[in-house]
Amino acid sequence: MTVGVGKKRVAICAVAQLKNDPDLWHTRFQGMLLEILEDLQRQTGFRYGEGGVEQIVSVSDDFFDARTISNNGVQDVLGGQYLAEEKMAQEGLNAIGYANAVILSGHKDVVLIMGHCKESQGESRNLITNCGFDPFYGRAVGLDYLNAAGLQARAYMAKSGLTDDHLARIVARSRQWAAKNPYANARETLPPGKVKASPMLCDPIRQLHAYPVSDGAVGLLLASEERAREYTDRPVWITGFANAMDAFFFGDRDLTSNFALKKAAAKACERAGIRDLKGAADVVEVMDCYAYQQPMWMEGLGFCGDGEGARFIDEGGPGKYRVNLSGGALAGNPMIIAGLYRAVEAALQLKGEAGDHQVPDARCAVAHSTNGPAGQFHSVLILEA
Amino acid sequence: MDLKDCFVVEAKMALPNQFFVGRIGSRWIIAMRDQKKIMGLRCEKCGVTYVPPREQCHRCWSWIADNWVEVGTTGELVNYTVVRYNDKHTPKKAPYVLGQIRLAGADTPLTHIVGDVDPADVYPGMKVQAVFADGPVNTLMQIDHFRPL
Amino acid sequence: MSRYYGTTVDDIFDTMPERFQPQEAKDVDVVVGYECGGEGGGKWRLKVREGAMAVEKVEGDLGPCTATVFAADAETFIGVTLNKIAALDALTSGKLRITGDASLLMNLLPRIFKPYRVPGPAPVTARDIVAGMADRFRPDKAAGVSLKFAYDLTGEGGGRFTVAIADGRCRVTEGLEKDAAVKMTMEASTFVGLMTGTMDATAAFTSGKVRIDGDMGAAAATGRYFDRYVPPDAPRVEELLSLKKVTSIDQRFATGPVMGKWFAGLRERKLLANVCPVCRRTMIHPREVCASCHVRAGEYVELGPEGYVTNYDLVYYASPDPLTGAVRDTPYACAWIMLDGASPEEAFAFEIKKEDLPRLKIGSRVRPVWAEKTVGSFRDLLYFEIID
Amino acid sequence: MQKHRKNRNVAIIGIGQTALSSHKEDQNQVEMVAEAVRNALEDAGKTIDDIDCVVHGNMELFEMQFQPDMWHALGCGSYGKEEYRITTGGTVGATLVCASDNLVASGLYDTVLCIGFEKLQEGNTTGGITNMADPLWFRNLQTGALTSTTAMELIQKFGKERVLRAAMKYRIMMDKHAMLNPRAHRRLGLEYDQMETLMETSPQLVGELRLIHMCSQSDGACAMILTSEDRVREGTAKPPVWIRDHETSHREENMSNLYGARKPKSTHRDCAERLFARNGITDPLGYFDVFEMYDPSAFWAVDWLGEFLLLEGDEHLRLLEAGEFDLDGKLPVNPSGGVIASNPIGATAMLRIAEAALQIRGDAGGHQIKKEVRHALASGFGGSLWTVLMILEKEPNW
Repeated sequence: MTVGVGKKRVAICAVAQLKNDPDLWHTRFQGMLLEILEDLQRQTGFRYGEGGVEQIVSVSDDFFDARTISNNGVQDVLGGQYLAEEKMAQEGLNAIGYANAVILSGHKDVVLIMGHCKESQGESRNLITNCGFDPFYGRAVGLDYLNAAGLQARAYMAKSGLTDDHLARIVARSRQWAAKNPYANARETLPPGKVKASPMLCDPIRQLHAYPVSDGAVGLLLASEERAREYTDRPVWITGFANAMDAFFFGDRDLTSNFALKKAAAKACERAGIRDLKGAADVVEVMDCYAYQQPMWMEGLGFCGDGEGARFIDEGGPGKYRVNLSGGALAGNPMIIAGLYRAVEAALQLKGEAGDHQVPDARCAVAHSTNGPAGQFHSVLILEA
Repeated sequence: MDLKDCFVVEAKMALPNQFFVGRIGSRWIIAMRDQKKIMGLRCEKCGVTYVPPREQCHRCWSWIADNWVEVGTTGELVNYTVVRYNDKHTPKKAPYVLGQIRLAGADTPLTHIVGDVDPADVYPGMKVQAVFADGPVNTLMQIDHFRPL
Repeated sequence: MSRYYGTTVDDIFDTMPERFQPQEAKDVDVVVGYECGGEGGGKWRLKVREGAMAVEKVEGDLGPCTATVFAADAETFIGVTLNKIAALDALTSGKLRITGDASLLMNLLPRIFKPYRVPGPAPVTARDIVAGMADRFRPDKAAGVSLKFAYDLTGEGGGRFTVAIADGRCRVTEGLEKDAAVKMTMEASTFVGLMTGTMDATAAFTSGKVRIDGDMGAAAATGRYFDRYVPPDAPRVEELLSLKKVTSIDQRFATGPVMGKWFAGLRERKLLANVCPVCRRTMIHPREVCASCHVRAGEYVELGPEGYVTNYDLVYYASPDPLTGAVRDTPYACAWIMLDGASPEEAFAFEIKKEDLPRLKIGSRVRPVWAEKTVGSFRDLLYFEIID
Repeated sequence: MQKHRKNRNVAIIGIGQTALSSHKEDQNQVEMVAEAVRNALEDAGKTIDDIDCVVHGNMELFEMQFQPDMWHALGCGSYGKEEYRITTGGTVGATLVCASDNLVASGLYDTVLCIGFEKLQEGNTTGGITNMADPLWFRNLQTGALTSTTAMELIQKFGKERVLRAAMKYRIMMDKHAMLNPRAHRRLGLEYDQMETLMETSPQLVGELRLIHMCSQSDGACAMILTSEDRVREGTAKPPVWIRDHETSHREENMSNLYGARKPKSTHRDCAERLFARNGITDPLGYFDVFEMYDPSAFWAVDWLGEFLLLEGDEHLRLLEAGEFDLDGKLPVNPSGGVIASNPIGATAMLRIAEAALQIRGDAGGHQIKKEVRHALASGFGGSLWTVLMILEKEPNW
C-alpha cells in the first residue's frame, strides 16, 4: 500500500542531550535548550536559513510548560526567526518520524529537532496525566498514567509470569548501566534487594519501579542524503519509522496484547526492508518508564514470544540484545522526550560515540517510545550506520 | 554556572472549564442517576456491548448510538491496582482499589473504584456490585464505587 | 384544574374539532373512549364517522368503543400526548392501558388530527422581565456588590428602569437615575430576545443593537447577580449534562540566571538590558539568546530610565479574571517605551500612570516610578509617568 | 533562491466541517471531531479504512485536555493506524494541512486525514491566551489577544478617518460574505450605511479597537483528506484540489522589537516573499483568484492584506476602498466571512484552506465566486504573529 523509503535516505547528522536532572530549579527552558543548540552548533557549524536549517520540529508540552503554545516562549532559542517551526505535540520520537517525512517529501533538506521538558516545574506529573483522560469517565475516577501502568503491570505479570523479583533485577540492571552514562538522571547503584524493599506505589508497581521525576532537553540535526556530509562524517541513517494507536478506554483494549506496538514494529520493519528486529538490531533502546515495561515492550518488538517476558529476563535477553545500555527511561528522562533520548542513545551507539557504554560494531539500532496511558500509542525507529 | 541571581517563582496554572458530556453520555449518566440502571451500547457487527457509551464503534466505524441495552449492576473484577498515593485528582483517600469490572451483559470492562473492602482481600474474579451515589454527580462517579457482592 | 407541561386534559379535547382533518377521515367509522384518572381527569367519547367528528365529556359508562384508552393520571395523558413521556414507557409501567384496536390509535388518529400544541403564553414584554428582576436576584452572588445600572428600552413594552444592588438587596425603579454606573440602550424587543436566549448577546453588542454608556465591565457583570430568566411554561428540553471543573496545578517557575539578573536590577531600581555581541541589539527584558543571531548575550547595560512612547494600548475593557471574575479598573494603558540608550530594535512595555492617561500620546516622554521598597519582583516598578 | 520541488504531488480530496457556533452542548469533544471526520469521508467518497494516517491538532490549555488525541482516538478513526499530533498556535489548522502534505509527498503515506478543532465553550479563551505569556513578566501585562497597536500604526501612516472607514468597510464586507455562508457562526446582516453608527456605538475595547472589529469565539472542527497523485488518478468523488507549496514563518515571542524605533519585517511579508519567489509568482494580486486570510480583527486584516500581497504604500487601502477585495472584485478575500465571522481556533486556519479549496472546486455554495477560481491562497495566523501560507491549484501544472 505505501511505498518504502526506497533509494532516498535521511541522516541523523548530530545529536545533543542535556544531563537529566531531578530539579533544574536554576534554569529556564530557554537556558536548557541553549546548551543543546550550542552543542549542535559546535559539532556541525550549521546555520539557519537558506542553505542551512530551514525547518525546526520542536517537542514540548503546554501542560508541562504551563504555557499555551509551549513552543512560543522558546522560539528564539529554537531559531524560529523568520523560519518554519512546528511542534510535535506528542512524545518526541515522532518528531524524527515526521522530520524524516519532511525531508523525503523534498520540502526541506535540513531539519533541526529540539525537545525540552521540566517535569519538576509542575507540582505533580500524575495530576497532569489525569488531564489526559476524558473528563467524565476517566478523570472522574482518578485515572493517571501511573495507575494506568499499575493496571497494565498486574495484567501483564499475570500473563507472562513476571514477578517482583524480575522487576527488581530490571531496575538494578538499569542503574548499573546508568552509572556509565553521564547524561542519566538516577546513576547510583541499586541492589535488587533494595528495589524489592521499596514501598508499593500502585500495586504491583513499587516506588523504585517508576522512573524518577526528570528535567531534560535533546537536539538532533537531520539532513537529506545529499546534504548530510556537510554536517558529519558519520551519518546515521533513518531506515524505518512507524507508529500506531490503540483504543482509548482500557475496557476496549487487551492491556497485555501490545496491539499498537506490534503494528508499529511490523510497519517500521517493512519500511526498513528487514524481516524482524530480533535478527537485525545490534542495540535496542526502549522507553521503559516502569520496570514491567522493559520486557513487555521487548515482547511487542518481537524479541520474545507472546507472554514470554519473564523467560526473556531469565534468559538474559536484555544483555543479549543490548537493551537500554544508557540506563533507559527507568534511569530518568522526562516523559515527553524520553523517546528522543532513546533515539539519541541509539544514534550515539551507531556513531561509536556512546562512551563507557559503547558496544563494538553496532550497525543497526532500534529506538522505541510510547505515549498515552498504558502504552496506548507506540513508535518505533530503525537506524542504520 | 553562576547561580547567584537564580531563584524560583512559585505560582499556579489554574483555569476553569465546563465540559459537555454530550447527548449519549448524558443519557447514560441520567439512567444511572434516575433509574439506577447501567446501560451499554451494542455494536451488532462486532458483537460487542460497550461500556462506557460512544456513538461509533471504533473498530468497524458503525453508528451504534441508538443500540442501547441494559447491562447488570453487578459484575466481575477482572484486573485491579491499589492506588497508594493521594493527589488533587484522586477521588478517594489512599489506599484504594482501582479496578476493571466486567458488568453482566457487557463485553468491555469498566474502570472504577472498588470500596468497602480491605485492598489485601481483593482478587481477580471477585464479584462486585455498583453502589450508586445519592445526588447528581454528572460523571461516572454517579456510581460512587463497587462493593464486593 | 391540573396543569402539566403547561396545559390541561380538557384543552386537549376542547381543541379536537379545530385539529380535525375531515379529508383524512372519509371512510372512517370509529368510537374511541378515553378515561383519565386523578385530578383534572375524566371520561370522553370521540366519534368519527364519514368525515365528521364529535367529542363529548361523559359521566358514567363510556358505552361500546372500538378502542379505549386508560391513563392513570392527567400528567401521563398530557405527557404522552405531547411526547414528553414515551408512550412505550407509560405502557410498560402500566400508567397507560389500551383495550380494543390499538392500531387505530397509533396509525389512524395521528392522521386525522393535527398534533396538539400547548397554547402559547401571552408574549412576554421587556417590562415584565425587568419587573421580575428583584425576584431573580441572588444575594449570595452579589455579596459586597454595590452597583446601579439602567435600562433605556425603546418601543412597545419598553420603558426606562434603574436597577440598584446594594447591601445584598436589589431594587428596581422606573426612570433613569443619574448616578447609574452604566446605561444600556436598546429596543425592547432586543432586550426580550437577549433575556429569552433567542438572540446572541455578543452579536447584539457587536452589531450595535445595544448601546452602552458608561462602565462596560459593569454591564458585562450584571448577569452574574441574577438567576436566568425562564419564560413561563417554557418547554422542557432534553437534559444535557456538563461538568464544571477548575484545574489548578502549582508551578515553580525558574528565573534562570538571565531573568534573575533582570529582577536583581529591578531591586536596585535599574532597567537592565543584555546586549547581543553580534548585532548590538539591547534586549529588555534580557533573554538567554539573541533570536536573530542565535548567540548568548552576556554583556549587561542599564537603559533609560527615561524614554518616549512609540505605541500604546489604552484598554477600556479588561477581561475578568477567569477564576475570581474580578475585573481591574479601566481604562488603563500599556505603553511601548523607547528607553534612552536602547538600540532602535527594541522598546520596553509597561503601564502608564492612571492620572496621565488623558494626555498620553505617541512621543510622550516618560520615566519610571518605583515602589517604596523594591524586592526584585514585578511589583518593584509601579508605572511610568509623563515628564512635563 | 532554490526552486520548489516535491517528491510527489498531493491533492485535497475530502473536506468536512461541523457547523460553527458558540455552543455545542449536545456533543462532547470526540463527537464534535467525529462529525467533521464523517463529513470529510463522505465528501471524499472514502471509508475510514482508506486512511493510512491521522494528523491531529489544537491547543491543549483551551480545553484543559492533555494530549487529547488519546481520548479522541474514539472519534478520529486513528485506532490501529499511524498518527501524529502537530501543533503551532492559531496557525495549527494550516500547519496540520502542511504536515499532511509533507507526509503524503514523502511517499510514506498515501492517504492522510487531518483534523483541527476547538471547543472554546469548554474553556476560558482569554485565560488560555493569557497563559501564552511569559509567567515571570508578561502574564501580568497581557489581556488575551486584544490590542490596538496596529490600528495606531495605520492611523499614524494613513490618517484616522481613512483607517477607521477602511476597517469598517472590511468588517461589513466580511459580514456580507458570512450572510452567504450558512455555516458561518456570526451573521449580523450589516449594511454599509451603518458604518457611521457602528464606528460610534460598538463598544470600545482597546484604543480604536471595538467589539465589532474582533473575531468571534466558536466551537467547531474541520477535517480534510489528502492523497497522492497516483491515488487521485484512480478517481475521486469530487474534483481534486492540488497543494502546490506552503511555507511557515515564525518569530521570537518577545514583542518588544515590534515597537522599537525600527520596525522589523512582518512574518506575513517574509513568508509571502519566500513562498512566491520559489514558485515564480511575481504578481500575487494578479495571480490568485481568491485569498482566504486568517483575519482575527479588522485592523489586522487591513494591514496584512498589504503585507501578504507584497503591496507598497497605501495600495491595499485603495484596493479595499475600490471594492477589489469584494466577492466580485479583482481578488475576493474571505468569501466565507473569514475568522471575524467564525473562529474555532484550532480549526480556524484549516477552514481557510478548506474554504479556498471549495472555491477551486466550485463547491462553495452561496458564497461561491462567480468567476472561475484556478489559483488560491490561504493563510494562518497564531503564536507571536506567526504565519503559515499555502498555495492551492486547480491543475497540477505549475
